Amino acid sequence: MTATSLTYFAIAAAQGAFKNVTVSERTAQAFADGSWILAIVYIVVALGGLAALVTLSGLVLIYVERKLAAHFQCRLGPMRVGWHGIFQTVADAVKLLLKEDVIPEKADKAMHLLAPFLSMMATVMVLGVLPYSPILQITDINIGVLFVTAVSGFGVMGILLGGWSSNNKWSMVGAMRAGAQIISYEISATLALLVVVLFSGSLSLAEIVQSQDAGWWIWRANGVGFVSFIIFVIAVTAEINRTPFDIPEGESELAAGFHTEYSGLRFSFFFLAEFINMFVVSGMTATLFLGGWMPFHIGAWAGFNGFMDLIPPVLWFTGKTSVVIFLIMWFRWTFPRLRVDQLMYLEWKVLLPIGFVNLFAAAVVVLYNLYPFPILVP
Amino acid sequence: MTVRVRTLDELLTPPAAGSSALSTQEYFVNMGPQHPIAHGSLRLVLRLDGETVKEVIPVPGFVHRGIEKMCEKLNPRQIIHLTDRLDYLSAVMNNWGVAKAVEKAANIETNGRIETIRTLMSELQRIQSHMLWWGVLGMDLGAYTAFLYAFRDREIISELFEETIGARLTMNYVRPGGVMFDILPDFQEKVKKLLKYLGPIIDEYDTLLSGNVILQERLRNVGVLDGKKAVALGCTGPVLRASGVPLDLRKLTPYGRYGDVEFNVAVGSKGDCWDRYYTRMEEIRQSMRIIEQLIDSIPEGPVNVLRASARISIPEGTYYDQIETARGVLGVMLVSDGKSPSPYRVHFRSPNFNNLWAVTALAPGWRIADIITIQSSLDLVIPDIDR
Amino acid sequence: MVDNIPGIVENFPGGSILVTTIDSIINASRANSLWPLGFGTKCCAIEMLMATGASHQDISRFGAEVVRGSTRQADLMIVAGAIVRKMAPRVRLLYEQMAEPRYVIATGACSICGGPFQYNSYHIVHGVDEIIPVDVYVPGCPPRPEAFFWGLLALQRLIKEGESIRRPDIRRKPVMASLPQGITMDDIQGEMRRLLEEQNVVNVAESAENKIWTKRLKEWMRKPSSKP
Amino acid sequence: MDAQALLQAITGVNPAAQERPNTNVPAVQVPVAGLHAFLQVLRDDPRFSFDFLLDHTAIDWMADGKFELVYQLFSTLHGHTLMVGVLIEREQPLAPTVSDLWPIAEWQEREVYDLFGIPYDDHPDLRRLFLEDDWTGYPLRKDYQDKNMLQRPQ
Repeated sequence: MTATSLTYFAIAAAQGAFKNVTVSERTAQAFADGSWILAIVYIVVALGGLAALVTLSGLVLIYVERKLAAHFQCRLGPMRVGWHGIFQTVADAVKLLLKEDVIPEKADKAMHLLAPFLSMMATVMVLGVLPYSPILQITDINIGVLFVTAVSGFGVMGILLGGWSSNNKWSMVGAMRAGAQIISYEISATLALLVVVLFSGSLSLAEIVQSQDAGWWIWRANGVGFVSFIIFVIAVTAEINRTPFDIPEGESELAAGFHTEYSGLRFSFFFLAEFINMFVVSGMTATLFLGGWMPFHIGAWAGFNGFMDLIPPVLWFTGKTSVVIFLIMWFRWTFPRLRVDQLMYLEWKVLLPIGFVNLFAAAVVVLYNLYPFPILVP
Repeated sequence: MTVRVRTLDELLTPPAAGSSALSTQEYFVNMGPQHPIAHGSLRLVLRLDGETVKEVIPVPGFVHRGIEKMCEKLNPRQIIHLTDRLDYLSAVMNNWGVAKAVEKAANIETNGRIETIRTLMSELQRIQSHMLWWGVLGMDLGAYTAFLYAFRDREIISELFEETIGARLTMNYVRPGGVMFDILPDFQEKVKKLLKYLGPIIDEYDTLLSGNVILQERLRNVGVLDGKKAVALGCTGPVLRASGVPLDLRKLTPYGRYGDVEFNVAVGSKGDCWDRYYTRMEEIRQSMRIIEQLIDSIPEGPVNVLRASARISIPEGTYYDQIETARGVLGVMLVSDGKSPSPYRVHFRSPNFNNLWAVTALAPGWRIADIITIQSSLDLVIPDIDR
Repeated sequence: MVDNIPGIVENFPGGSILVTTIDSIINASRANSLWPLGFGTKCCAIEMLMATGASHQDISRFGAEVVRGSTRQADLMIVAGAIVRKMAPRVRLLYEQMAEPRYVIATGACSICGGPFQYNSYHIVHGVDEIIPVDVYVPGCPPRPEAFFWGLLALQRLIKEGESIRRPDIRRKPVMASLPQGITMDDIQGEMRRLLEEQNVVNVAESAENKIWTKRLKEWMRKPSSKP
Repeated sequence: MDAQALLQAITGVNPAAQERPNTNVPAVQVPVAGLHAFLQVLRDDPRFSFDFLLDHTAIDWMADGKFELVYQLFSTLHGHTLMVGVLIEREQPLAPTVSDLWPIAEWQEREVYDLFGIPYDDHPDLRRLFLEDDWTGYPLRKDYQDKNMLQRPQ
């Protein structure tokens, strides 16, 4: 037995040992053991980590987006703040924090103030159930997929409220567009998601990742997984209002869309929420279709697989997420924007029928066990 | 006598809401004067039913500077620099329009070199103008990258202008009796290099934007303007030609060197936004053809037949002359009383002013997003509307 | 007691403001994140908002490429082009809609003084500073994008060396950012430094009555011509 | 049809039409009475078929106490142009609208109303075009005064 294989087994054992031990379970365990200080430490660490993740991913993603866009367009992008403008978004954040907070006189004040936080909250709540690695997950709910769908659908409330309470017609039009769009595309996203649920036989995100032990769902299910991957990516791009589906903000049409009347900190919440949303949906895509933190394995190549196992699961997760994020950004800087009726046409007459057929095909695959590779984990 | 003068406020009374709890209400929205689509300061008042546009009321005048009044105090040479500021994207053509009118009125004969340089510069400017339009259309439809690609290549032509003329945008180049400066010795070489570069670039534009399925969906069958309607609405330029009316003054009444060169007039068939889009793309290629044919045959001669201080006197009368700019027919009407050096009255028939009103006929029934498409496809320059 | 410590409290006309490290961080952030408002009226808009944003010049190097369509989110108003009397109330409204801190750069001859349309035009406003306070002027017709960048850098320096809390009625004297021929970069930087170090703070309420440039201009206009 | 034949044909249609002197394009001068009918003939007669109203504006002949309305017509069928000049009184001016013949005339006439103060009979939407609704005076008239209008020092 070679050393590589030994390492492989060791890591596999370690993964098995830590299986499904999430932060919330440790906290519960600590409470049960009576060591409540440890429990509080766990809670604080979890919350702090979440806050750090929110801030960091937002800032980094905005910087990456601007830099990527610049290089797509034969220019340099931010160059002045720090090395290659690396602190550009920090400067933006500080500026936005200290900018005057304008509330229009005729706005519905309470709603106007509440809306950005609702939008942000929906995003952050999803971060809590994403499995970043076998041991790094804040909590694993047994209906995780349902939770994610429900909570991310809640984000539209913030947008609707913000648009409505601003007492501005452009905001209102933007909010209504957002409402119609997000709720419509939620259906397609859920249908694509159900395919994976069928395959893995579980609603828990951690178990969905575990079920991709033998191969990721995107390529393991005779094309069914790939189709649902494509549907899912299109639908989530629409859900987070990015080009070519950015009609709620549609800068050339609606000035700034639903956040026309927001300034300073509250605007930055909407702005940040968009980018964290991108991280969340990319993470979800990676978890569902690209095997989450699972390393990339090829059949019987034990050496190769062992080498892949050496890369920590967190990096695998981040890498896969980054690929999806890059894909979404690439869309943005390539495509023109759809019109609102074309958007609805695409959802209700194209994606939805394909989604249903695909779900049926997935059922057939699961029923007759038509996988090219048999499932190893029972 | 049934003269009734109205005000804008009278038009903007919102319609009453229906009595039923589920009935909807139409509402007015201001697009502009500060709006990303306005590209300047144009106010469009939209009467909307949800997303559907019921009526468009354009309100121009936010850049109205009274150029026609100013021209009454200036001599013909001084008028030229104001025409730069009408349609700044076809500045050379605007200058030429006035210079041509003055030359016709004052019987000034120019030579072949002057006409060739004017034609070359006009066509370069036409390419530049259409490039900017292409980029801006991309930006309006959400494809920001197209805008930057267009500007990347437009910059080369701008630099060429700057070398020869000394300005990038407001050229003040063509003047009665000649042009301001002679071309540089390496001008021909640089233009040839530019043409060699532009050929593949225009094809790249096609792959980047024209072939995109979303763009085609956005443009095809949107805002259809048939030929008859376009003529009745006074549209000229690519807007009219896209509707199937081959009215191009360069072919109809050849001026400059246009009679000596071969080129085709790009004509659309249907008159939708896509036709307007592709007419302009084709015009870029035709302009390149014209430049290709002329660049090697610039005759020798002086670049100005008048002395710089020569007084230009326009005999008494009313003179009308027109020229094909990048956006349509620019007509210049000069009225002289034969006494003072400055004209008695100057009037510009600006192409954009007449093209603008097509919006009112095209937009109703479409969505808000289509207003953007339609307005972009008309390629309006607001200061030219307002004058 | 605090007043005796040198270098911590700087006295500005109109109030004392504490200038600390935090201030410099805030100012640096503001200076490097000037989001312009998508607002242009005339030829200058092509050069100022489009050509500067394009790949060749690339305003994003200064972190100012995020053009906002909404006034609430913009920091910088680039008045690019002539302002006429129909537009003037709208420009004022746009300025008032912007959230503090807000800055204005007037580019081009038209927005500085009326430019080519100064005489015999019944509808022009003779300079946008008759309507809104201007921080930096960039002359030219239209200015080259590089000239505009120089204006932007001048504004960045103004912000960096200013106080982080701006009282609405007090503002710095505007800076003319131009690159005339025969003057080296060092001369300009020296001039800039001098202007910045001069504590040029003026009270708007006072100076509104005796606006020096418009007043002089009008006097000059009224002067009977010396020629017969 | 060349310029001479065109002018002859027009005089045949409207005997009151005279050739307008000192122009570089074929031009006629007609009285304001019967203008609408005359222009309708120019548009509909297949010999002329002036289906394109290129331009419409006015000239203020203050010394004569007249306004002159100028119509630039163009035929997309024959490719010929025609300038039609119409003199109207400067005091209490009134002109017939041609916006029912050429829709673009609606806005060109609005511009003339805005800058010259010539109201049009039966115009569907007579409003100020460039200037604000509460603007006083008509700036393109020769006797227009405005304190905002700086005079260039001589």
